[in-house]
Amino acid sequence: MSSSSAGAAAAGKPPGGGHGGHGDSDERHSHNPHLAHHFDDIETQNHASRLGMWLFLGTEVLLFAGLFLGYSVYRHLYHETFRFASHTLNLTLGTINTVVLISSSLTVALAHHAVTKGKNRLALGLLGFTILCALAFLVIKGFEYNHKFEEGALPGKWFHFEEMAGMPGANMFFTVYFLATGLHAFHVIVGMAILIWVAKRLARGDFSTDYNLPVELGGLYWHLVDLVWIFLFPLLYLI
Amino acid sequence: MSQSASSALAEVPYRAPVYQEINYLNADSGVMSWLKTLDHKRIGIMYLGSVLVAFLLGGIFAMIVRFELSTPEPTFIGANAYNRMFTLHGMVMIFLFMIPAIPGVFGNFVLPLMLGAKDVAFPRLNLLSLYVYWTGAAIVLFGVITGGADSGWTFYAPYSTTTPMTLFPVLLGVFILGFSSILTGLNFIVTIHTLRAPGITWMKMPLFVWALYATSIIQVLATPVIGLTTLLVGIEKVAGFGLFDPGRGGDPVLMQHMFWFYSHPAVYIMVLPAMGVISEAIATFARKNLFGYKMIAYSSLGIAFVGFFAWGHHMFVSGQSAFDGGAFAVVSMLVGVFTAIKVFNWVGTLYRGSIQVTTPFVYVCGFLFFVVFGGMTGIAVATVSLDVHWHDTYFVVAHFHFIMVGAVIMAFLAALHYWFPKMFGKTYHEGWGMVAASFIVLGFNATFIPQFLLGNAGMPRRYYMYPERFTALNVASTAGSTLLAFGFIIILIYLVYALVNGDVAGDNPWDSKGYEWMTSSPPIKENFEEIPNYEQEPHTYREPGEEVEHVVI
Amino acid sequence: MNEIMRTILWLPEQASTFARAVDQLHYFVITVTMLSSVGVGLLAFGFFFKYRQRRLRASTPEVVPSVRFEIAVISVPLLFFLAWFVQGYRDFVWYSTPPKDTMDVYVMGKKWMWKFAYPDGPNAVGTLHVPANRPVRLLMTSRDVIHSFFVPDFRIKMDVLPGRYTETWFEATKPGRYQVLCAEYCGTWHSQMWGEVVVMPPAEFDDWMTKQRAGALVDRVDTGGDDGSNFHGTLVEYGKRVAMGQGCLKCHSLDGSQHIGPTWLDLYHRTETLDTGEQIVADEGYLTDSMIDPRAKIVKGYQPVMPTYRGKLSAPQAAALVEFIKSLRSDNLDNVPSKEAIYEPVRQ
Amino acid sequence: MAENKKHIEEHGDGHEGGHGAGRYILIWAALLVFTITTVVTGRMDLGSANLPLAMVIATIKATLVVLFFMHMWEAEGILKLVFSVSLVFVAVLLLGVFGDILTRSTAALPSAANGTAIYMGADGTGHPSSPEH
Repeated sequence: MSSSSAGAAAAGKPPGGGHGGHGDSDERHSHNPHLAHHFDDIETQNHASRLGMWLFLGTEVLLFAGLFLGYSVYRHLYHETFRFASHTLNLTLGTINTVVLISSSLTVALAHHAVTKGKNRLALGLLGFTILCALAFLVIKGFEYNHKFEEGALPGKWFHFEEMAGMPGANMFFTVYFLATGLHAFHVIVGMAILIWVAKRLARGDFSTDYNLPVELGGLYWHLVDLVWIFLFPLLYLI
Repeated sequence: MSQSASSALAEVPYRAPVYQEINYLNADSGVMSWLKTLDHKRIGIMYLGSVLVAFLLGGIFAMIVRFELSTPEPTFIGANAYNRMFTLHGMVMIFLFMIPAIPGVFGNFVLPLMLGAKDVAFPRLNLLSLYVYWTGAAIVLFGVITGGADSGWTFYAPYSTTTPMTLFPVLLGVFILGFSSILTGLNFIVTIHTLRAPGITWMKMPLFVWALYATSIIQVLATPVIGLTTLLVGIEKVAGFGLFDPGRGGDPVLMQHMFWFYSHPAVYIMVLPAMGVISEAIATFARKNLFGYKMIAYSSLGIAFVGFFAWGHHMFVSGQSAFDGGAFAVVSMLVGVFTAIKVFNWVGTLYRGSIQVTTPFVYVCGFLFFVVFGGMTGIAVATVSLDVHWHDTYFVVAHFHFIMVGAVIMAFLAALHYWFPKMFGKTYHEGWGMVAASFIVLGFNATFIPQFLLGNAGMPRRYYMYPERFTALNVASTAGSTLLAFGFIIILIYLVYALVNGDVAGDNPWDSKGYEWMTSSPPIKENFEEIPNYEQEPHTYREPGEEVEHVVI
Repeated sequence: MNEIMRTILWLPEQASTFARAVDQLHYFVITVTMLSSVGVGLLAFGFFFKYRQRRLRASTPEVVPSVRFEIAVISVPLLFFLAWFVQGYRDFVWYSTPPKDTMDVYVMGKKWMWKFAYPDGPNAVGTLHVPANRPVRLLMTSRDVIHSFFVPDFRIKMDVLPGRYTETWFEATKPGRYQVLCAEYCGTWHSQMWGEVVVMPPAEFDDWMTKQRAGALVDRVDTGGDDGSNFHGTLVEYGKRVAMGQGCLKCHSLDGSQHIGPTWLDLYHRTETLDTGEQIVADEGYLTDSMIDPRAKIVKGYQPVMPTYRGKLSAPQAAALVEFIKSLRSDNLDNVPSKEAIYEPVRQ
Repeated sequence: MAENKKHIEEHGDGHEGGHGAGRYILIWAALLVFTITTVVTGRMDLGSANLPLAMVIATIKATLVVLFFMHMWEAEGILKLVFSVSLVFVAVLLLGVFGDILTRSTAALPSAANGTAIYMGADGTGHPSSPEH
């Protein structure tokens, strides 16, 4: 969806510009195929891409802020219910997922590190591991969702969660739960797509010690996914 | 090459303006060359076409609303059709026209020219933002045609989540349009940070660039929140689970908080670029340095920042606590101060200038009056006790139309006329320009001043039928809107004529010192044959080495 | 002076204690606003004549503001604005803090009428009777969407939200009839969601109240045996109530969405294909038959699961249901607005 | 960090200054430790301390990720500014809304005891849609 295209475009911009139709019109810059015609030097261009990516991450933070706001307000209003409801979630699966995401964050950081050291094969392996982690996260999440569906915790007209019948705001907790984890899972999918794209280019030999910005930016996006989860996990599963 | 760089004084012999034969318009040909272009100027032109179509649609909806209101009883459409019309008017005007209008069109076109850059930082992202805009617009229009939306542009829950109409496509469209806005803002921020030509320091940036910078910050930070809000309302409408259903313990006021967290700063997304346009035009037509450049620049940032703390003044009587109302009210007063600073500085710029009376300048004058009246009535409605009476009445409608139409559209028209030669290398007919400007300024006053009085008299907004006692003022307003519409039609005709058959403008018809005029008009595809020398500040009309009187007031 | 300004500004009557106070600030704010915008306009206009271009590319002096000027343009507007804020907020706090000894009235907003209930008195739809010179507190809630209770002559307005109570208060100063408007957009007939506040001299009001109570006891109608005779709304409204009471809406939606049974939206005069392949038009006859003998003619794609309502629905109820279904058109989303005041008997 | 700064200036994109893969693994280990801590303490009954404790741990974890995995530690000032500003506005959003929620009268909160009872259901069916009626 548009979020994915925006993310991919932001991450993919710098090399894209290099392949752009009129990048070759300027003789002076022909030495670096990754330099777009409207930038003077590659440092400025990389700086621009990084700045663009961080701005995009800023928008993501604000996007999730809305959900965190919803959580905070309803937690304040129905704190007993929220406390109770968080204990109905599967802590083991949640913890495993946290470990999976943190580890994938590590491997994606290491992958970028490896590329800068010229170890492209190692980097590819690490990226592959990251993507597998993302997949594992989604599968585990899928099991959790399925269990919650069966219990009748899907909010709205489907809500018939017996354990919490009669508790005011029970429905609100699961609304926040499904919306926040759903939006997060959507970001996991997008991040996975970006990482697959980066891995494909890495395998093709596009990146080197000199030029590896997409690996770095794809990694940044993935770290953000991790970051959101770091907050979602205690709020939803623990307290 | 820049012509005005060395030719300065009056004794330079007159040269007939020449048309830049090779330019960005004819560099490539064919529809696909436009659709696949990465050139910021062509993207700007495509935005211009798109927002004008949106403006036309929004205008038609507005006229339907106004004509329906010419009698207190049903006039020619039904209640539900009327409710759809004002919803469409609001949605189309705000999301499809106002927000992309000045940044998308003129920001895209002149920002790189003003910075001495060959393009914006991410040209592909720029094109993507246009495509996202088209997608979002198409979905909104699809939703409008198939399902209709009758919730008002504010789509307050729980009305929006329970209306029988299929609101979802419209909400989805708004969500997608948000991405277009974010991409534009992100692109501009990065461009301003990284692509300023050598010599253009922060304190030498043209004020339009400062305004766009402040605007972009708001676009990037506020838009995600409205995106999420539309998503939540949409999901609640379709699937029944969202955060705002009172039947399940949800809080509709929370929805209003989230909505206005974006939508109040969004007002500044619309107004700040307009203020930037005025700063540029007023310096050019007064042939004078801007009085208080730094104050104008910083007040743009100030508005962008403080604008984020003021959203609750839309909710004084919504069930929000009185404490929060007071907190938001006092911050709202600060926004007024920043605007006041700008107004004083614009008027100060005219002092001892050499004023060239042109169509864009007439719009600038209109802007000055409207922004003061619109802005101060804004302060008036932010005065909590007064807002109790005015909230959701025509007073508020009139107030924000003074800002939206009176300020933003005046600035849009000023920009359109001011940069028309820059964009197309042609000039329009000044005489017709003046005629149309008179229609618009008069028609505008005739439309919206009665609405202030209607609000005082207590007519709530979004009213299909109204008590008899409001008839006279409504008829006056409808009559005024006809004049206004007539003015826009004249503009459309003479600008289209100018496009086809206008006189050659030359590179710098206004003799402006603005940086964007330091290249040919229309510019070549690469913007500059050679990056100009930016030694002089953008709004300085003193020639290098020339001694002028220095006045401090 | 007050009267002149009020007339120029088209303000309605000042019929509450709050109205007078608010209007004073209103005059001040609007006068300053008009003076300053006209002032700026005239100044710009004056400069425009005085300094118009006399020579092409004339050179102009460089005029810059002094620090003193900058401080002045910041502080003068700020002082005005803050003064307005202080006065405005004081009035607002007054307005949002009802005094101790108020007379309470419960207000229920629903599409598209106002319903008023006195704690120990009658219920009324559309008209609120209050005494003059006595503070009245309104405890308001909504049954459906957000409404807003607005009395221009009192200068009061407060949103009415579903699921909670909001409050407002006023002290009317002169007897008379004042219009109540809904100010928060609430759907098709938002513009007709009107009511009336009747302000009576205190003594007269007490009389009225006593009479209402006495009369109510005599005419008291119990809610059992709901055959429509004690329902004071339109037939359509009655039909809606029946539909809710009989549980029809558990299977039939009103908004066009799919459910166990066909939606009622636009059902009337819709051409339906039966499971036998036969086409019928859903007219009054078919609708009534379907309530009494639901399984005789099943629309294609639906299961024959509806129980019969033979004996459960009286004739007026069935007729009201049909009327209700007829009113559900996507181009006319609900029944007509209620304009007249309708009194409901006391419920105790 | 001084050398790192210098390194960046020389190479622009050289974020890999004086440290190696070891640092990442160290951070990862710290993150795991914090995760275990928060899981263990999260389900203990610490009264009102649970929420602040969990938030403090989450903030520390997030800070580690941002500073080291995302290289914020050695990033240009503008990137730091961009990210901090976005956090500031998250705070603004929470502040404005909680300024309302915390000071509203109880009857005006959606959790008012009779809230759901008086609400007839948004669809007008008269059946409160919540299971908790």
